[in-house]
Amino acid sequence: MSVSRRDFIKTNAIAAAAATAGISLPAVSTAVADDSGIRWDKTACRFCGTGCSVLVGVKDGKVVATQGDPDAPVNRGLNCIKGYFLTKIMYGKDRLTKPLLRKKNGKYAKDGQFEEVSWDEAFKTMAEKWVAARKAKGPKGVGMFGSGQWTIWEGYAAQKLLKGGFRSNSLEPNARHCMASAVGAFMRAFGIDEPMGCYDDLEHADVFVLWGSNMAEMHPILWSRMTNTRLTKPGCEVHVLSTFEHRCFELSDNSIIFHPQTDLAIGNYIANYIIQTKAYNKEFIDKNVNFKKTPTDIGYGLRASDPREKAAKNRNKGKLSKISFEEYAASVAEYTVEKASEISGVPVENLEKLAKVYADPKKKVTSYWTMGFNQHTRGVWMNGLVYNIHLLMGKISEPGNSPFSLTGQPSACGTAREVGTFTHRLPADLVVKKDGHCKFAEKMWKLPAGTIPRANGKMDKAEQSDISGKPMGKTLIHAVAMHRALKDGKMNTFWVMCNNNLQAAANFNEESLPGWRNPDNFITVSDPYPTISAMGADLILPTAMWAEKEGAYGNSERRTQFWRQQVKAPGESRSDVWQVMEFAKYVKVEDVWPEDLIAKAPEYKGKTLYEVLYANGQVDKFEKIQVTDGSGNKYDNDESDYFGYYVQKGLFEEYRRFQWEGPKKGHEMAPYDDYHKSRGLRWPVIDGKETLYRFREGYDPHVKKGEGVRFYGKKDGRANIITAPYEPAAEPPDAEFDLWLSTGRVLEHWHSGSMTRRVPELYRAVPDAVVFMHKKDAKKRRLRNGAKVKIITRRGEIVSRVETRGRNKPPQGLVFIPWFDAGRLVNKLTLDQTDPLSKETDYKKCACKIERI
Amino acid sequence: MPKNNGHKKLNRRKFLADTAKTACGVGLFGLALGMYGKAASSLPATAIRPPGALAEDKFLAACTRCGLCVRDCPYQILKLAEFGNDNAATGTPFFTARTGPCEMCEDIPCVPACPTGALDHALVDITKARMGLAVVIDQETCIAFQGLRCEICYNVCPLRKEALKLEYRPNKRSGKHALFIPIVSSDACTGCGLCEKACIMEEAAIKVMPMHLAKGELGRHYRLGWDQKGKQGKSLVTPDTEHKFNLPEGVEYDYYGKGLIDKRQAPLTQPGAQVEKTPFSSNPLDTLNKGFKEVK
Amino acid sequence: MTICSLVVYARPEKAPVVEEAISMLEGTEVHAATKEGKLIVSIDHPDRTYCSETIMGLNNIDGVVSTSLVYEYFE
Amino acid sequence: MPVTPLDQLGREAIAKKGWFAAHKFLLARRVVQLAILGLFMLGPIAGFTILKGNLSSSLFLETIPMTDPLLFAQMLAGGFFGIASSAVIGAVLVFAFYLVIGGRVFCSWVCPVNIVTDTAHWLRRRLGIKGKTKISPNTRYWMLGLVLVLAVFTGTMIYELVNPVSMLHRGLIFGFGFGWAVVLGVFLFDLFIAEHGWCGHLCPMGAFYNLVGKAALIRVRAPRRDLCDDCMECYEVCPEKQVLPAALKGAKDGNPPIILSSDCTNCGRCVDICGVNVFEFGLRFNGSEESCSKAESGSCVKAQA
Repeated sequence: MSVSRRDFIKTNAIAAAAATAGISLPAVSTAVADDSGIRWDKTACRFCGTGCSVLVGVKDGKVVATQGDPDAPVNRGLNCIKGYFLTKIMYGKDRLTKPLLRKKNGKYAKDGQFEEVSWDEAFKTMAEKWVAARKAKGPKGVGMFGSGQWTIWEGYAAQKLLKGGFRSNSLEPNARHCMASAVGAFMRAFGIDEPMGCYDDLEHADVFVLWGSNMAEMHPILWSRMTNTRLTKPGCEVHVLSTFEHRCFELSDNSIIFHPQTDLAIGNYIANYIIQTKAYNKEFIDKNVNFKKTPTDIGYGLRASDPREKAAKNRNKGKLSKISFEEYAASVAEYTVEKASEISGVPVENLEKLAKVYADPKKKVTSYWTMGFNQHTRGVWMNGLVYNIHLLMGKISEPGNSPFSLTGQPSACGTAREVGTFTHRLPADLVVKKDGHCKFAEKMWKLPAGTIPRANGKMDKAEQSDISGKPMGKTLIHAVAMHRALKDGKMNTFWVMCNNNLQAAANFNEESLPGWRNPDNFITVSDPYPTISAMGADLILPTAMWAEKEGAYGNSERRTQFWRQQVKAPGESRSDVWQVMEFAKYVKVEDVWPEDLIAKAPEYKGKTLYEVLYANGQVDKFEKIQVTDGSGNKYDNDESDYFGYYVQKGLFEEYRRFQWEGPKKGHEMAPYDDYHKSRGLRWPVIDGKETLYRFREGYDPHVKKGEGVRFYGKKDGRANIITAPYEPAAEPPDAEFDLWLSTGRVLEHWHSGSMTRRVPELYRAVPDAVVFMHKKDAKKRRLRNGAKVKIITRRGEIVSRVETRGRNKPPQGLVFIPWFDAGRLVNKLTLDQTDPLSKETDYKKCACKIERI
Repeated sequence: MPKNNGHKKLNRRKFLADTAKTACGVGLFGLALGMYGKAASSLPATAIRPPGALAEDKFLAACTRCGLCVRDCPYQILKLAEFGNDNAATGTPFFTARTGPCEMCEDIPCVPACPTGALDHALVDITKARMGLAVVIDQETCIAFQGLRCEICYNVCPLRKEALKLEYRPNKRSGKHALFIPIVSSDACTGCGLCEKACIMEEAAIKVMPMHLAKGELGRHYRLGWDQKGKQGKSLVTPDTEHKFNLPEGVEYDYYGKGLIDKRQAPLTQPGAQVEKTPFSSNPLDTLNKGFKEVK
Repeated sequence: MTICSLVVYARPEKAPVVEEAISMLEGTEVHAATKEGKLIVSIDHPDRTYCSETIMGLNNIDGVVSTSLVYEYFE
Repeated sequence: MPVTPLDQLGREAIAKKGWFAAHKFLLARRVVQLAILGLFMLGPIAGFTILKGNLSSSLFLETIPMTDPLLFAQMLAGGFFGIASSAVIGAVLVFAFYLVIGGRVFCSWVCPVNIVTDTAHWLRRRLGIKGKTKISPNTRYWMLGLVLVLAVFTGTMIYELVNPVSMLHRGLIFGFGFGWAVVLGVFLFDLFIAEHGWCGHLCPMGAFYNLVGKAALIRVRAPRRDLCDDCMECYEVCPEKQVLPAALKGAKDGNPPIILSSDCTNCGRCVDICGVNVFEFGLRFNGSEESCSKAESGSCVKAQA
């Protein structure tokens, strides 16, 4: 008898005994994770703004495992389902590994097919187009569209390239579609960006109010914390407001479904209720608050030719004028509970229940919101209305009392907002509108004064000269306007990095696609995968993602988290910071600066933008080192290896000078190396100490002893309560287009799905975007669940299936479609309307109709 | 028996012997077939019958294996069991939840398609179908039990909140988070299998099982007291008499509820309000060069 | 040749000792042990009587509550 | 009797009538068999449905139901009485159809196994395989009884687990699994073990249709039996040889020139193969016979019976 047969019998014998005893043997159990030889290190999750810390396991140069970081205070070892699959996002079978250029007969051609090219050819072609466009069309002739998923230094390097190098303010992040309204309201109310509270509010509040936030799906781990508080804290309540029923309503003590846009009326009603019942905190108001009036009837951010814009009395206006408390009280007096109920369709009891918790001085209230507020043609106003309520009650800047805007992207705060990769911003809350801020930035960057284009093109009241030979003119251009400028041929080169804007931007058919495919334009897309944007590009640059580079993200609660490069990127993929800096080598100062400016800094003559911006003695200050962690494991740093110095540290430390030396206080971060050691630090970090609550004495080092509360973003230390009446939406349903269309996300997929749809499990779980609709609406159109339908708006149509029993339950008259699905582009339907103040797109409200196929 | 066509004169003895031989042969075949049939008719746990299927033994008597239900399934999830490949009785229709679950069409086209009623034509409301029962079969690996935010089974359940509920529990390990535990209710679960298909585990942690495998049964002698009282709307026996107690001043006794209530102390905060309530080509160039026509 | 497998139930606190004692015997191996004191044991020996005697003997080890034979093969 | 050598089988008929005429019923049967199969497969392949389901139960043009009456009988035997109307109507329709045109028409014109067993028989002849296990043709009635008795005892259509007829047909339309092995078994059985073993001796479906076709109207007749030149080719090709003598040679016993045995499958091979046109299709009642002269075949005069 052979040994193998004996073994076989024995194995069977053992397995039988084990099965009888209900024991699983290692030898017979189906799968056993092999943990030997795995190197573990910390990273931040690639997805939402929650900022969960994740441990990444690397073996043989590949990320083979992940786990929630048990030591991270945000998630304590937990992950949502997207975080669970982080390992797989980098290993989609169709990763791009070589630059691809549209070519015909060996030469670039707009209507060519993609062919592999070298990085050198890619950047040469690109530089030629960029320089030509910059010369011909002025500062708005070129544009770059970045991301709230950029690491901090990627955003910072791009900021320098565009504003300091190309002398163009045409830099926007996709956070424009996401957080701009929150930023606008922070600046208007407090003069400084980002929430005053932190996630500890989740344990300290008595009442949670969700305004236009489906936290249950979009911030899963925060929702888990909130649920725990709701379960375990006596008297805890959750109020949920939305235009349709979603997963959060399962935990709701007060479920409010209002007609789209009427949250404005509800917000004003609560303020009115507080004033009418004299519940407001008079002492707090007297000491800390100013009352302001905002212009009304401001339009919808559409093209100027649109009749709705022509009809607007104060199109795009937002200048505040001071009013008294009484005037403010009078302005909200019309919003009685009856009127609010009539406008919003919400029963009086629900409104009163909500108003009462805000007005109860004994209850600590935290308000959370995301896209329901921000993607709103009155987004800044609506954000402001919640601040009004909190300020009237003084329920702010202390544990449990927080108006808290949640971000959707991992570094919308850390990169887009803090580094300021918006057209109008500079790092650390500085703005290009202010000459002084620009001069400070120029000093920091060792650039001659007047390099950075001012918002109005004037420095010291004189026109800034330009390489185009024409005056600079107005230099600001926001995301939606960029697509319009591309379509109109006013912007000729566009670089989309770390996002999928062709899929994400509204009005695909009329604005985005015609703009991208306009034969005059040269579109570059940096992406790891062949996304919709890549399909619409002329040049595709393969990109290293997430753990393939050293990175840093800043989450919603001002927490900055770093990670080391864990693995090498596939093929010739390069990180965004490498791409930005390397591209700068292909452009000379003479290509983009006028002679008089070069004359101010003769040492830059003949230099490339790379030498001026990055090899400037600051960014290249830190020597390249072997990166190691606390246990001595070694890590790559491909950018340092390539450029010869510690690129990330150099960029970060230069950026940090804006926080410590700049004119605006309150954004201070810790030195670079500290972040590699910690699980993230919440800024301001002063003397090594983090800040949990801003503006309050004891918590915030910028508030002096005895001041109590000081909103130091404003010169007088007072926050603004700003009027904001109810105004209707831009495109309400009518007889033909009889349904509201709202778009959004689902738990399983993130944004445009370019990563999550490449995870087989997630794809299998939720393969397609469906139309969530009310049973009766479906019945009226003779549709049953699962029926194939056409969804039609004035701008386009898509095909999908009806879902009447889905997790989202819209009321009659509204349908909801998630936008993750590249197979059916919901943004063919949406209207490119924006908040006229924040320029943020409203994806939640337009009119559609649904037809059976 | 038909008469023999014939010229041949039958030898009676031979006839009897032949008949006996034939009978034995056929009998043996029958015995073998019966035994094979018994084994082959046991429905494996992974094969789920279409909606309205009669109980398995009845179903096997009634199903002609014609495949008309297969043809009328708009999602083409049904399959006729293949001899030797599928463990269900040869030729009978079934689906595999993990790969193709029942989409629960409102008009249940497969049921009227059945010519014999093996799929019971009385089933007109798909939510009343009982194809099987979803069971959260592995609570050790299901990541929801560890506190991870998955809940995909719950999200995709067509009868969410009825067939599949989430039970919220505090996460004692993290101290800050909650657990969202999926709980299947056999009152409402149709066994459609959408949860099993969607489960993101390598091997699904929630599985649809045939009802007889999935359900336990309470001892027939026992009733749940509160259940019975609820159904009756009152106590099954004579109501209790009124109770009176010797109590110090300021103390009350809520006999059926909270017990002793000492009003002399500062009132406690109300105890917490009770809890009520991959579609891509591997060559990226294919995607990039296909143009926008295919994007709907 | 005889191969058999059995589940041995030991007192949880004594399980480690029992495990060691069993593995000292000729031809026996312990393949798994649980916290509750369940041990999966195989005996592989040319002599059939030896196996049965060993099984009987296991019951005499201090801490063993019971043994149950699950599988036996001999030729 | 001398067996016509294979290479000469049908030679006379071909010579006299041409190849097509000498194979017309064979071709017609193959066309019908494949067309039925094709119609069933059309739906899933072309997305255009004429016939849906399979031989067990089907739906013609989305309206007319058909159900195999033997399955229907098994359902009742298995104790399932709540049969839906379409199966009842379908079974009656099919039953009535075969009642008129001849039960075993199913076997030779519809059943897909017929192609398999015909092929086996053709090969057997071609290879000269002699293996002849003697099985009584009556065994099929035992089988039929067994099928129904088993259904009674097990309460299920147990025979359907192994029925090669439904397995082959279903397999071709819906997917085989290892069902082909069962069909192969039938093929090999017919090839090596018993001539016409399955269809002519064992198949309970054949037995059932045999009973159904007892009084069928359509029959093969031998009106020109006088012309028979005893070439024996019809015997060679007939799958149920026992049906021939009475009609062909039974004049002396007073048998009408009509094949009345319900074993006859109405396959028409005898009509095809006969060089002197003895056979033709007709009705069972009309017993007319033609008096023919052997010398001038084809010049027959109808005579009153």
